[in-house]
Amino acid sequence: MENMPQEFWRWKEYNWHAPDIAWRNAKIITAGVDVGSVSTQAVVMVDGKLFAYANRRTGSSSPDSARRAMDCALEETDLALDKIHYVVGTGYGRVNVPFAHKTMTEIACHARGANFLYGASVRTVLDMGGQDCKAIKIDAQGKVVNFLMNDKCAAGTGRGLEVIADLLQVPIEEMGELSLRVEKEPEPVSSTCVVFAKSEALGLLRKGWKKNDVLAAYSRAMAHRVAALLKRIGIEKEFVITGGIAKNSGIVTRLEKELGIVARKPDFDTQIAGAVGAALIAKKMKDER
Amino acid sequence: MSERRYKKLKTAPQLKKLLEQHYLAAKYFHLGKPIAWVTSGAPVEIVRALDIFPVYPENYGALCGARGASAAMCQVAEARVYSPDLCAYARSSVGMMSDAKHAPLGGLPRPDLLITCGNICGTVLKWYEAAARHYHAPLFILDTPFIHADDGEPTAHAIAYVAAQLEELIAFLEKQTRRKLSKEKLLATAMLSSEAVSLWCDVREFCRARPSPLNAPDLFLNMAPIVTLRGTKECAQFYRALKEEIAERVARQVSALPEEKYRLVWDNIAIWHHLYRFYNHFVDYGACFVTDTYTGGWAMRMNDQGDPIHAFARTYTQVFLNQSLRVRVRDMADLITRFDVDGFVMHSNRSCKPYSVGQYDIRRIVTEQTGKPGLVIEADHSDPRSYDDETIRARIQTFMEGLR
Amino acid sequence: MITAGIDSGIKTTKVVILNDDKIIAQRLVLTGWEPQQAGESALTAALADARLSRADLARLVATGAGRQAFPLAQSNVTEITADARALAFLHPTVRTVIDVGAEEARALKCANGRVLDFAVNEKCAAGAGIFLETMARTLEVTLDEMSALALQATGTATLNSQCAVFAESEVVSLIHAQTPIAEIVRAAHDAIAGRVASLARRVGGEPEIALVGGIARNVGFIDALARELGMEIIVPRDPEFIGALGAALMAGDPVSLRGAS
Amino acid sequence: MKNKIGYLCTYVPEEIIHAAGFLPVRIAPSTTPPTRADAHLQSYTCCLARSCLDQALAGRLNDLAGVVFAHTCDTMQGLADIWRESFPNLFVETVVGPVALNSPHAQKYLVAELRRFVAALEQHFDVRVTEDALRASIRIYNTRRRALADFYARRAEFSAVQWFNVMNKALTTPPEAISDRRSATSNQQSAIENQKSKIGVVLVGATIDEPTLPQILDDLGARIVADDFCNGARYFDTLVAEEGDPIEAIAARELTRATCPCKHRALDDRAERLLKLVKDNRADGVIFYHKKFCDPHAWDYPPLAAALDREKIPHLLLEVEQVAPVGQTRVRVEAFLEMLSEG
Ligand SMILES: Nc1ncnc2c1ncn2[C@@H]1O[C@H](COP(=O)(O)OP(=O)(O)O)[C@@H](O)[C@H]1O
Ligand SMILES: Nc1ncnc2c1ncn2[C@@H]1O[C@H](COP(=O)(O)OP(=O)(O)O)[C@@H](O)[C@H]1O
Ligand code: SF4
Ligand code: SF4
Ligand code: SF4
Repeated sequence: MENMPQEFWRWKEYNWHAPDIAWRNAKIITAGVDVGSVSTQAVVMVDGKLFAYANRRTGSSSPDSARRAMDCALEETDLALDKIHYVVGTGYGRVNVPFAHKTMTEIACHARGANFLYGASVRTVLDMGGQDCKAIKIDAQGKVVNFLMNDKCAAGTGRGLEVIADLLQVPIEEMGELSLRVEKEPEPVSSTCVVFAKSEALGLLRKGWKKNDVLAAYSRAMAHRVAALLKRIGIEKEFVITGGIAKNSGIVTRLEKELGIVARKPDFDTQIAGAVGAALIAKKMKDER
Repeated sequence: MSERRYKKLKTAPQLKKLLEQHYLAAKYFHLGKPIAWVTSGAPVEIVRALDIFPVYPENYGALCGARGASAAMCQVAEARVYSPDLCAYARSSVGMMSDAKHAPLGGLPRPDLLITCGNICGTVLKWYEAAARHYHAPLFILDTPFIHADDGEPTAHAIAYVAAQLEELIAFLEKQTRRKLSKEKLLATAMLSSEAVSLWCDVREFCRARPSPLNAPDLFLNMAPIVTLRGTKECAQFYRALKEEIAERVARQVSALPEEKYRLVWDNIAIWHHLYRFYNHFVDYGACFVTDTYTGGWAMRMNDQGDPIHAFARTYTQVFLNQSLRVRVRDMADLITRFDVDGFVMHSNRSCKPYSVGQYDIRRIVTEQTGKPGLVIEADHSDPRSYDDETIRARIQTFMEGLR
Repeated sequence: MITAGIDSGIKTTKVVILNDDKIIAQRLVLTGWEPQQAGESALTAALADARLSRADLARLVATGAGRQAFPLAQSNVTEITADARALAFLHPTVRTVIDVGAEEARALKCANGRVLDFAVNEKCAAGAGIFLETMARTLEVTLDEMSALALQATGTATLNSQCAVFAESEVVSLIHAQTPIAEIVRAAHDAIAGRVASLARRVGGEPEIALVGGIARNVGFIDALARELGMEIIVPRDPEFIGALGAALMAGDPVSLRGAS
Repeated sequence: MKNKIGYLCTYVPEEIIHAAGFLPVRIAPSTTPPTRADAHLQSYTCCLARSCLDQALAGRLNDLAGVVFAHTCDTMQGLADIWRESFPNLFVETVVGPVALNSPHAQKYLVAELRRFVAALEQHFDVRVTEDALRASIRIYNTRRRALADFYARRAEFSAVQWFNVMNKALTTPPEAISDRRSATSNQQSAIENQKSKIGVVLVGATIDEPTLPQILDDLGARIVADDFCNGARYFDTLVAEEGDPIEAIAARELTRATCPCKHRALDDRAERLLKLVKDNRADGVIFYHKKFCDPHAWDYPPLAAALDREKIPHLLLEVEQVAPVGQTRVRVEAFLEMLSEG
């Protein structure tokens, strides 16, 4: 009775590496591991350049998740963990990264990562992750000037979206697109509570709504909550979004519309920003020592 | 918003005009009179007698709720780091102060003076402090100590304290307006105020008739002038007309509802943002709210013995929200017997803690005393974001199933 | 007279068929996304079990979250009213009924089949079946195993999050702290028992107390609730069918339906 | 006879209760989630109210001869009445002090209200509260306040958790037990090693009742350099005059001590005080530690935050229920400290 025929929330895990970087002559090799509540990323940088990374689901044990992600990142390279000079752990499980030399919060790491990935003109970073959303203001060096996090409610988080993906039986990767395919933008749902999502969605479907409309109504409600967070901190250009939900076009589009500001679109995986930041901070720490 | 499904009042256009004129005048035609923001429980007679033009942010809050503007206004405040858990009247008002783009009628006029009276809640102190900071307007706080006594009587020292502050208020207003308060004018205003209040009491009493000539939304809407125009000629005039109409309804046994099968009492502030939709769920069962604790809150008759300042002090300290749970139980039980009802519905109002904290106990005790069942519904008087029609309907259905 | 009750829950749909006051068939199916269809199929199956056809049905009453979705039902009542009616039939001495479904928990005070008072978990209390289901998923155990595990624990772990989703991550940190699984399970049961008990207290719950709804299959929960309330708890046979039974009983007694819509 | 009387807010005059022969103890919320209070209080009331009532309903406060409230916020006002209904035989009183502390009539009113409270105690317990007893109690409590202030002046030697323990123990033990700094910190060893790298923060809020935040601050190597809690520095910042009429003196203290947001003395006195705390103690930032659903503090947050912003003092808002969730709180605090140390 409990088994779903398919796990719709499951997004793909993968790894990547730069084919043409010779790490053997490098001055410094650093890594960042972001053990999030939902996903874990490991990023390896060689002299401050992206060398390899992996993106995996976080399991029930943080140390294992960290190890698995790192192994996965290094899998197709000939680099071994013991050749990495300095590792910084971040994310919810940051203190549980067994091979990390230091830890840093994901707030500092996303700030630094966004600064590196999008450039020094970024001033506002929105990290939409598995368990919370963070609105971060940063300076030209990628340092945190101010930040805000959402309240202790799972509504409007990545985990919440996964629950809804399962509920409506739509693959999470397609959720955003599907939610945009509506004739008319519906009213946002009255409560985005994940726990009560099913009764809410059932009620709507019973009223003759289509799945797309329900998705749209959810995405809109979520965008609304996140927009409130951003308005609270006061949004400044340039604005970028990191974290897994940045891949959900349904939420991003609605958020942009509500804020009247367009987020810079990345040409890389938004989920790795935190780990990239961690690897950069690792480099800085190593340099300073 | 859904339509009302029960009889319209002939005086409705008159009411509409009266209120429109009030807000228009506040905005454009106050003719150089200073504008004071006052709380619903402030001794407005003194303000009027000094030719100051009072406006009521709370009433305006209700208007914003009814017009569906509250949520947007609240969001402005929330973006300015006000917590979404604060009273939505106050929150929307704070939103309006910094940005009036969502505010109906272009927002309230800027206050020259602020007068807050704590007899309804602690929120109004903080709200008016925020206004004072924003507008740099002088703030007068009338501190009316809460009454925990079972008999609802304030202590002698509380009355003396309030009376002393009233004298201070007069001095403060005289200084601000550079006018002298005329005792005659104060008495005349108090008389007009008394008259309207007493007519309003009569209107409410008419609803003891079976079938009731009015349903709760009528009471809510028709209460507005008592709050905003108390002490004016127009106000008394309106209630005379209203009383006449209701008297006639009662004489001809005209019912507010198509068919009155159940009679209920309402507790707490109206659910402004879904006024008809919400109350229609009861109309579906033929259930009429024949009376309520909220609009009765302004049916206090002025205590006219002795010195008027003392009478004011006593009356304004004794308003129902400044009274203990025991007094609220007593009043509720009294309504239940006098209006011969089948049950009561309590709106647990997230916005309004003084009105809502204690409701569970009030409900239990009142049911024990009267045998009448009570339903608690959680919502908010003006922020629609915590209103969920589906759940609320299920609660109402269960309650009505039990009333048979 | 043949009557039927259909309880269209968030998670499961239940049908009970009565011949006068005798249960002659009952069926449970997953509600899925088409409550109406689920209801149809449960009803068809139950009728088949009883070797009856639609035409034999004198009356049908619906209850549950999807109660308004059945055109074939003559009327509908809420689960709370239906529970009271069923308990009066099964255990007339019961004064308080606690009904915990997938997403909603309710407590009601009753006498002679009438609801005297009731309370439902407010949005966000998350004190319902889904809370345990989420925990089960995180712990990678089945609901049945959960229930058994809870009884083995002795410990003192507590969960503080109200939100089911966040309680999940609390559970993860408890796992990291090497808290034995049984203890975590017990903490999860205690957490929702506490919330459910406060509902019962809100209606002034008096003995005897009955627990119904799907969660009453869970002995770990019954134990937690009994401990929290300090009272014995009656669990009727087939606790998840109580709502449907109540509806079926009300179908046979049209007077009781006055006022229902 | 039971000899303790519980109270819920520091505006309750401890000296009077003490002079009547009782030990006044602050009722503090516990860390167990409430299960009984929800039958009386809505989910949108603060956890302080809910947890305190819950403990009483669970029978954990049965050793109290009475419970005294002070008029502060709307929730407390309702709670006092609920308490009275739940325990009809208990002595439950509210001292309805003035809200407008700047009113020229507030002192006179408060004195009368305190005398009413004295009379209520005397009548209910059949005791006499003499002027001499009041004077003696005032002296004892002043001694304790001075001892705490003295401890405070040396708090750099102690960790945040120790600070928390000292303050919370003080308000539930007999006042005579704390007469100087040493007795205030008995069982607390000085334990500060790597002092120099520490970031200093000022904490602001209603009360602090469980040590998650202090523990996190210790773990992360931050220091509490000042606070603005009811059960922190606001408790001892003003003494009662030992001369003159004792009731008048007690009233005078209530009107002059650092204000809580339920009271009004001047429009911006809280902001001014906060800025002074930050500057005098050279704090790096401010952490607002607020209870969810606490209206008065939520109302004061925007103006206080604005005042800090104007001075470019970083601040962080934590909104907690009964127990601060360790993970979430830690990320916020850690990120905040990272921000302060980078800056
Ligand atoms: N390919 C994808 N398309 C859409 N959404 C995705 C995709 N991958 C991940 N997500 C969303 O991102 C969330 C995870 O975000 P992430 O930033 O990795 O969280 P955390 O770092 O807190 O673990 C998932 O819960 C899911 O909602
Ligand atoms: N065998 C079982 N053990 C423990 N819990 C169970 C079991 N079967 C069902 N449940 C619980 O019952 C809940 C469903 O209850 P049910 O009354 O059928 O819900 P609804 O009527 O809302 O659909 C599930 O969420 C689950 O937690
Ligand atoms: S808290 Fe209640 S009484 Fe006070 S302003 Fe808001 S609605 Fe009015
Ligand atoms: S249960 Fe729902 S509303 Fe409550 S905190 Fe969790 S997601 Fe939010
Ligand atoms: S002041 Fe705040 S914390 Fe204190 S009782 Fe009131 S609401 Fe609760």
